[in-house]
Amino acid sequence: MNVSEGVGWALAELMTLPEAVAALVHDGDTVALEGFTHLIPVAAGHEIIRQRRRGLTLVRMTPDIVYDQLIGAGCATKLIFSWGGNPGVGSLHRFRDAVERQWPGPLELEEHSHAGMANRYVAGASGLPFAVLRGYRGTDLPAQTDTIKPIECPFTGEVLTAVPALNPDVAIVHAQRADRRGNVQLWGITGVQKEAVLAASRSLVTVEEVVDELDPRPGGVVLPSWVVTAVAEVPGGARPSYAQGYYDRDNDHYRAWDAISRDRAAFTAWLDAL
Amino acid sequence: MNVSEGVGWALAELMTLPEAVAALVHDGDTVALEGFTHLIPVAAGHEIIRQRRRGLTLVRMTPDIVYDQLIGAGCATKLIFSWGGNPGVGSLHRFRDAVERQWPGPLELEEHSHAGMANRYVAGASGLPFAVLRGYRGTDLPAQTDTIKPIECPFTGEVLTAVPALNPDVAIVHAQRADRRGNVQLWGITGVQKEAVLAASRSLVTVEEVVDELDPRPGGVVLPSWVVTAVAEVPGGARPSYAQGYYDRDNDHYRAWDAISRDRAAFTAWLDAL
Amino acid sequence: MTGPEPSGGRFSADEMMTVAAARALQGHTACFVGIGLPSVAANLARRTGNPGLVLVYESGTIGARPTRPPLSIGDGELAETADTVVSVPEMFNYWLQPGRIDVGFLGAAQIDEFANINTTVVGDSYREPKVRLPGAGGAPEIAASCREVFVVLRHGPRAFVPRVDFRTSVGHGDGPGSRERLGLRGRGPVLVITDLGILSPDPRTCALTLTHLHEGVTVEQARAATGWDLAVSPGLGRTAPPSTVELAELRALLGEDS
Amino acid sequence: MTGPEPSGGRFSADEMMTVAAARALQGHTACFVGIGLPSVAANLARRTGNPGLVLVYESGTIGARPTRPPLSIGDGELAETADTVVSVPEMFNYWLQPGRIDVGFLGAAQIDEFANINTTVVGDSYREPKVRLPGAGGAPEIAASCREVFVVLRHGPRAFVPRVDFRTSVGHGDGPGSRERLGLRGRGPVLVITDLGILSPDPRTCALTLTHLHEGVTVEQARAATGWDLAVSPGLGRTAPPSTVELAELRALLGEDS
Repeated sequence: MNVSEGVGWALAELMTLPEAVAALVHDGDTVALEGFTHLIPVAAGHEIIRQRRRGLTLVRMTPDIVYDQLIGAGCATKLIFSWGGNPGVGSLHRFRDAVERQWPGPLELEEHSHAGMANRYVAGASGLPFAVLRGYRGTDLPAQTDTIKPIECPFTGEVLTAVPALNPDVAIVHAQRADRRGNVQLWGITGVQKEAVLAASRSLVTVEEVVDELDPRPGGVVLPSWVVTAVAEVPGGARPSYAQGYYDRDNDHYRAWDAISRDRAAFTAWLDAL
Repeated sequence: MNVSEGVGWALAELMTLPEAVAALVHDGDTVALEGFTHLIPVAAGHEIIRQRRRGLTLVRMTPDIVYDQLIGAGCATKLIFSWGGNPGVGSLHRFRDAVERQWPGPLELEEHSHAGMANRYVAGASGLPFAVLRGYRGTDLPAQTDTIKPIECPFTGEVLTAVPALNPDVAIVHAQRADRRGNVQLWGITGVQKEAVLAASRSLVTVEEVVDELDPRPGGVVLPSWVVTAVAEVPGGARPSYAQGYYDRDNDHYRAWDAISRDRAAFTAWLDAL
Repeated sequence: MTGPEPSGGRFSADEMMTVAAARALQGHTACFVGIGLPSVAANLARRTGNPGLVLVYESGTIGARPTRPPLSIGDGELAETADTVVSVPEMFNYWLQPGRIDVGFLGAAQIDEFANINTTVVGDSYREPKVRLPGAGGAPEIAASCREVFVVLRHGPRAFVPRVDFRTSVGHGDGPGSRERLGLRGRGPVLVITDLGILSPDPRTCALTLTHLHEGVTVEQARAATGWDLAVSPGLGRTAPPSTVELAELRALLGEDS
Repeated sequence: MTGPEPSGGRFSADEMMTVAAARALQGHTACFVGIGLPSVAANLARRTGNPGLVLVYESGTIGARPTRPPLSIGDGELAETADTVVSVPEMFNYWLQPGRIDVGFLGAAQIDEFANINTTVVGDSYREPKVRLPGAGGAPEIAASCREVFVVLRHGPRAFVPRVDFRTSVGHGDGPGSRERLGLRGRGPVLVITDLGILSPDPRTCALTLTHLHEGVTVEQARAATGWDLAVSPGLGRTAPPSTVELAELRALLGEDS
């Protein structure tokens, strides 16, 4: 995959969320929704469910309740991930139901550690086919995938681990703000969002607000408009996760999800009401 | 080299510059003074000259006039670098005199591109023995060094380039500020300073001022005290380069260096007066 | 392991476990904090014996000073109170991987005699697991790269198994020499702290051995809660019960009435 | 290559060169700017035909809007006016290497018929050079990775040599197919802009061919200033002289009286 074919030439278009999902996310795509606890693009995930996308390969370091929902809704046939849980609460029951009992369908897994996933995005953002790390050695993970291989240092002979680049068809992230030209700004815990956007062929950024001017912020990350495909203004688009400077994490919502997620009927009712 | 043996346990000590150079920089060391145009640790370089260090392997992406001075003063026997010039002005004549006419002594070169040097520091900071990049292919650089080798992607078979990690004995950088516990803050163009400090066994940070509290800054990089060995307060320590928020680049000084540098006698007079 | 003056008051086994874990962090510089029990213990350590302890969370926060333990590893207060926040790739590559963090603090679903950890699947088959667990997260590289690893989990035969169903993170592998052969540079798990006592790998065999019992716990209880034939250290000690201060700080941290 | 209405006034060959280089940037999104002549031309392009042009400097500034061309590639004004400033490793790995920048703008000490560039040494021996030049800097990877490369330098037989003494940055290598065989993903040098005219690689042979002459320059002058037997395009054109606006903006940029 040649990043330069797909990214970065026109400026980002400002769209509504339904328009953006319709334009950018297709059945069968590899889709990464990133945001490490902070700024999770939940509203975009719900829109994907509403538009009934099927056959997606979902990518995410920390699949949490929005991925539980996408999996339970039958959008995904494969998951590339490193930690799938409801942080501080427990299991993702829809994820478990798919893996343990193939409901609503089978879910293929491509499983890594956080270090491996982060480096796969780094390679993707860097236009490299692979990344090198000290990782996985002695664990049972390499036996379950062909995406973890040994590699020898050409200078010292030491054996390390290689993982292939991740280059999603679409990356979706949430940010605090964009300006009217489509330049995006996020701050606080910024996770792996920059890498996900730069690694992907297309990108959608939902934002709390569109402003005239992005005043510089400590810890701020800016994604220039010309590396973003679409921006959609979606206030509250990260709830129940949080947007630093806008609203806090709704921990009760995460706790309440446990009961809904445990039960297929309760989940189906939730889905029907979405 | 195992980074964990040398870095990050005690907090940084506040010292004077002469004390810090005496304690941290030894004859024969590999020493990196970094700062990409901005925040060049010039005062620390002058102190190394005053303390008459010899046999140094000097490392720097962009050797500029402070490296011209160190080389002319006879401190270095080897230079690891990617671009040696007086930016916007012309040659480094002391550097040229050493390479072209072995004055004041021979200077071994280990020469890379910026991309290669940056990735060598990244590997050093990451505890990896090498880094991978798309670089050098078809150029005459690999024939001149054993630090550029081909490497094959274990997933795609594509051939890329590997470079070995840089792990200097000492990294020296200049920053705007530190707090009294030795936490360091810099902002503006931050170059490869974080990587140089994290890659090195020991580190010295000269700062414009020591303050009670580091208020967050847009674009700010913080080096926690426990990864820094020594901090020295040296106001103006980056002149004639600049310290954003403190003083501007003295472009006239760079232009004036050309005449001093061209002539061995003029340079020797400069050196005697240092 | 001696502790401060006992509280005299009542405390739960979980409280004892957390206090013992917090005490273990004394004298350390930086701790890579897993979610849940490790996070509570690390925050308690900052409030009791080690106020300078640098808490490092995999979300990217370095030097966070939360007023209460975060539910997730990326709560907003972590970023707001941190010395610096870095990207997730930087956290793993520049901070964890080179061995810059002295203690990694992990939980586990299963742990075996050589302190290998499973957080992936329960059951014989990875493809058709009995229970699908969350997976690796940061644990494999925390276990590989931190200078030392502490593990904290509740003691019971379903958790303390002879051999983990899936080796998510390597402890001491197959025993002496395993870590060296794998090129793992940290020392691996040096303490396993439970609600019954404390285990350490035997320096010769690497097998987890009971070194301390918490107040009111017997060797038989600990052995019954362990799925292998648990060795007991000849110098078996007694953990000091939580002090009044430790208990008060722990309960304040959890927002409970002390 | 047609330009706006001529100024009628006098202009220097260097001014013509810079204006021609600036015009070439029309329609482009992002330009990786080398120090010196490329920086002046790129800044002129922002003030004339392409106000939205994103200037990317290897020091880490993206979208800088300096009021005058910086002496170095890392002057303070670049950071102060940029959309964002990234670390130097990030600049090379995330921004340059994947081919995200559409034009790379380079200078050169020597260039040869296949637009290979030398900025390392003059002379037969790398170890004992006649002239030691600054070296590679960002150029090898700019030449490899940008979608297209423009080179700007003064025309003369010591610069335009049959074969560069040292191949610092690959243009079209040894001719057709070279870049593909080396796995270089950008198109390489598509324009060489000098104080005499403009050269482009012949689509069939890859050899630099004279396509435009600046006002008042003859084919013989260009051929005499070139160290190889310079081919001339059958459709040889004339560069439009600088317009009043171009000249005024250029002189204002350089702080000169217009």
